[in-house]
Amino acid sequence: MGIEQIYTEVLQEHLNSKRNKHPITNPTVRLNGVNPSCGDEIELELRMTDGVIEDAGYTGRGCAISQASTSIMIDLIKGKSVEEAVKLADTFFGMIKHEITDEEKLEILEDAIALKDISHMPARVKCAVLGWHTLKDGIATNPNNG
Amino acid sequence: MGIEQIYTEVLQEHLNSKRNKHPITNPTVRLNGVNPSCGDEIELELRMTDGVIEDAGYTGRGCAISQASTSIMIDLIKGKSVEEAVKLADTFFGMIKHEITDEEKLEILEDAIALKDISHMPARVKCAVLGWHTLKDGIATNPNNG
Amino acid sequence: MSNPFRKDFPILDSTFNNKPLVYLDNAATSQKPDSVIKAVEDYYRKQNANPYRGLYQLSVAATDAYEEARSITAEFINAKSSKEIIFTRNSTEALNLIAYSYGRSVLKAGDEIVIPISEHHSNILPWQQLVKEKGAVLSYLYLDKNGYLLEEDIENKITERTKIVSIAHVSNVLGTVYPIEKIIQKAHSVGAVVIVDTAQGIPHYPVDVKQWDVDFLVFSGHKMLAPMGIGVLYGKEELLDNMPPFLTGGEMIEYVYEQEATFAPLPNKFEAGTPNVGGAVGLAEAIRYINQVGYDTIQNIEEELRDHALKELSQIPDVVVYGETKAGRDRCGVISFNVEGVHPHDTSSILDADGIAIRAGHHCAQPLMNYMDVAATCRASFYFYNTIEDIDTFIHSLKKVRRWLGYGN
Amino acid sequence: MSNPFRKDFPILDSTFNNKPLVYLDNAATSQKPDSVIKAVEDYYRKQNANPYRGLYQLSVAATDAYEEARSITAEFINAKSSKEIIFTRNSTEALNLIAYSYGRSVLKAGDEIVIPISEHHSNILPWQQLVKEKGAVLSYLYLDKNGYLLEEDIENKITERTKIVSIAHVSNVLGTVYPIEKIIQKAHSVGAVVIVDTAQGIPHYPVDVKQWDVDFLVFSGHKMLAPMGIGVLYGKEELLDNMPPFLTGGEMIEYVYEQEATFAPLPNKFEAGTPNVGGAVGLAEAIRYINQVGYDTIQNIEEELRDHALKELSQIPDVVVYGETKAGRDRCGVISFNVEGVHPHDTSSILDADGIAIRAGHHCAQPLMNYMDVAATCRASFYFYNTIEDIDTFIHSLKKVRRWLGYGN
Ligand SMILES: Cc1ncc(COP(=O)(O)O)c(C=O)c1O
Ligand SMILES: Cc1ncc(COP(=O)(O)O)c(C=O)c1O
Repeated sequence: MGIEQIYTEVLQEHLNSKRNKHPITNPTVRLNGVNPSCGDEIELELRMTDGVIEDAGYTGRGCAISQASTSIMIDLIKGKSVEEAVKLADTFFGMIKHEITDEEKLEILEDAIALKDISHMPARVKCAVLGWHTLKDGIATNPNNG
Repeated sequence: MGIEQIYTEVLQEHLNSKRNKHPITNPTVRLNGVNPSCGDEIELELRMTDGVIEDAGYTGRGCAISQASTSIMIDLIKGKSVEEAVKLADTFFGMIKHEITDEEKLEILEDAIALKDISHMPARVKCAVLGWHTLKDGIATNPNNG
Repeated sequence: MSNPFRKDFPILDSTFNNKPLVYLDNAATSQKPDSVIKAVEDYYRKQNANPYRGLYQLSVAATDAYEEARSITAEFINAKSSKEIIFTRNSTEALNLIAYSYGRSVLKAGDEIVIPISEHHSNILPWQQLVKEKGAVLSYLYLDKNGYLLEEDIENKITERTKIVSIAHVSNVLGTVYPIEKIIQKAHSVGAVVIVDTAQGIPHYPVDVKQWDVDFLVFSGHKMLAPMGIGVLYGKEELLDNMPPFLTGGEMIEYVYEQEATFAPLPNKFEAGTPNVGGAVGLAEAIRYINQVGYDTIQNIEEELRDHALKELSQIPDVVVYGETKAGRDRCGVISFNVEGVHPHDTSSILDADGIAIRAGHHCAQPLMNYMDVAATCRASFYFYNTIEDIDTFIHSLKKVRRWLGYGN
Repeated sequence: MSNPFRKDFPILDSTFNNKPLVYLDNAATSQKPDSVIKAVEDYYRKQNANPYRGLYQLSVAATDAYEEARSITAEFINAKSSKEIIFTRNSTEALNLIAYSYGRSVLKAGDEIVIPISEHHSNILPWQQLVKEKGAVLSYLYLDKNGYLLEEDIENKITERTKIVSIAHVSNVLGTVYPIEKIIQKAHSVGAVVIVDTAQGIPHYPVDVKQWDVDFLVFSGHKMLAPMGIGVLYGKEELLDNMPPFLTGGEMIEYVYEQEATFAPLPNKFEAGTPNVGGAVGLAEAIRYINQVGYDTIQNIEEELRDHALKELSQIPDVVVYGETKAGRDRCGVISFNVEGVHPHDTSSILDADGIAIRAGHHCAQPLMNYMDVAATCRASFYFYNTIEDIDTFIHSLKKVRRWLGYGN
């Protein structure tokens, strides 16, 4: 069972997550994500320049899995273009849904691979994807992207 | 099982029932009985003088059991007082509900005793009591009784 | 008995008064195969929990079982998405849901609802209530003497004023199979939505909501091998999405504040309170069973039963059959009849003494009874687990009825 | 395990990840004893038919089974007559029935409905909908920090304007047992009717509607050993008699004409369509089982579990228990808590890995969560088949939670 793995890996990030858990300076985009069935809420802030995510941070409340997953995501997307960020998100969703299993394809997810086993805990999948959905839904439609 | 008994005994009455199935002359009371779940409907007519049922007859539509039971009832109540008729009705209900089992007490029901086994056919009890209920509900409350 | 399915239905081995049960009231409710009874039992022995809200494995198992039942149901009627499947108690609740939620929000004074005169009370009363509340009009399509809808009524009564047409797929009294696609085309051409009540249809005929392009569809599990207490409302996603909720409470919400609330997306929006997971699991197994038998086989068996019964009935003097009396594709194995001079209740009681279960009464279709000018009828209705022997026993017993009541023969 | 009832519940022998199931989500739904599962199975194997309308013996058997379930239910809550028992799907449907039928016909603009802030969404949303439609007011009774209703709110908020007071017997979040008789007296003194939602009460405490003089009562079979899909609405005969029907259709009518209909007397008036006879049979058997165990025994076992759990929880640093933390009569074995710094979902997942099923979330009581200013809680809830060992396993696992999340211990 994945729970030990998930919580030990996640743990590190959770402990460190304060690193990304703060408002950023001069954000260009603010995105809200909620998970009504848990009451989890995050606000994701991005500073975009020429289609590149220069800085990111989040605030809000939620479980270890949603917080850690969001924090890991922020580490990954900083310095990436919108297209690259969307690709990361899609890869993450693919991993969670067991649609992408090829290890090589998952490599770009780096630390986020630790959340692979969340698919064994279907009730928690929503937690793991909260930050990623907030990101994708937001930047895919946001006019202030560029 | 009672069905053979019921239908053979009932049969006689049913064949003869035309005897009581007609409007009467100068009725003093008209009573309507319906059984919505079957669509059975009867109209019972009585001619009362000084609290005595001088004549009775019925019209309407219904199954063999409701028609025969009503016809048997009419034979029984003719010439009886309201009190006697009510007592007959109560005895009949008691027999059907298995609350009166003492054969001697049932004797006053004469031919109607043939319907005793209807209690083995609970779905048909409503048919057997239609005429009797119409009678009792009507005369117990009717101002034209006397 | 050469019928290979009988052995799957434990109740069919019952006897009454030492006579084997001949169950011919399938239009009222079907019997249940062992596999359905066991699936429900298994659910309670191994997976029972309140679905959705628990994060523990048992609750996830219950949620999966429930949602799998929804997907199986969606696939069964070829719905676009399982979001279009709402579980209800039965067809009646599904029709009421449509009347309360869709009906109350779209209907205006003067608008019309059109239904055939042969509808089941469950497809009449919700509309009577609704038109009374809205000052709208309930208008009827009438039948010819063989039970078919009058062409001119279809043509003339479904008009620009019509907002809803609600029609049974198969009549529960006459067995008539109605021309659903034609009705849907006509109704859509005037901008009305169509509700198909396939309570009597789907046990016998496959249903494809996409092919029909039907707006709403309802049916009851208990008439198609599933337990009681589970039914289905299908609705097109766009329609359901725009409808206000019907029952409110747990599971169907998103956020709840003291004075207001927001609602969950489909399908949960329409499923307030703890759902009947056991019932849904039973329905899923019933669908699997039907798929395994196959509608072709079901129809082959039932057509043989129907044709045999119609032929035999036509040979008993003093028996009148209502509706279509000839064998034919648009006639299901639901046969209403009467024995001349004998009240249907007496016929039913006499058959019952021989172990034969048929229905007698108005079949929850009083307006049709009035229209046909009969007080009540007897009804024999078949399912694929019935046999030619069942029909023969029925016919044999039926021949004795008039004798029992003292008519010479 | 010295608990003599466990063996009756097959699911309690399950294992998850090789750990035996410790089922502590009884407030969500109870598990079912063998006898209940078998009673339902038996019904489908021996008695299944559509009740009421069939005149044959199988249908009479089904009718008898259904009506016997109604009588057993009436006796269980000491109703005056079985006409006062309406079978529904669950508590949620029963509350909606009252809101749609009674509420819509009596409520006027400016009238008030009073409920505690701790109610389940199913006892909030139907009233929100109703007051919105009627221009009426939904007013709340608040709680002190131990979960008890504020005396001054009972005194001041139930007034001449109040038409309906609807209250849970037992809170599904805090386990508080509310002073039902006092509320009823107060409400009746101002002429309001009282609805008691005993979904969380009747599994643990006897209910006597006559002694309470309650107007309406609702509960769900699935929380008291019965299958899902069956619930109960009790209403005083005079009230039910005067209410318009809610769902309309088959079985609930007397005469049906094209444009209008008359309705059947109680209880059928409120039961449209084919009822869930199997569910009712299961409920009847559940009641028999509870009566056999006895409420005294149930309470003795549960009080021991509750007291042990409260004591153990009080000794874990960083665990906060909501509501009444002391053992006592007016506190049911439903315990909400949180581990400091740990989201309830994480607590639940970690316990789940040890086979322990608890609930984490808002428990369908978001207004209470807001009022208590917490996003969510964990909840452990006991039934008489739980054991002290279950509690110990739970406590043992709970102690590890903070370590899993990297807090030093
Ligand atoms: C107090 C209370 N009321 C109502 C309900 C709703 O019950 P159901 O979901 O069975 O309708 C519940 C159960 O969740 C409850 O705890
Ligand atoms: C055509 C038709 N519609 C609706 C119904 C109502 O079904 P249920 O009683 O399961 O709600 C029936 C069954 O009696 C029926 O035959």
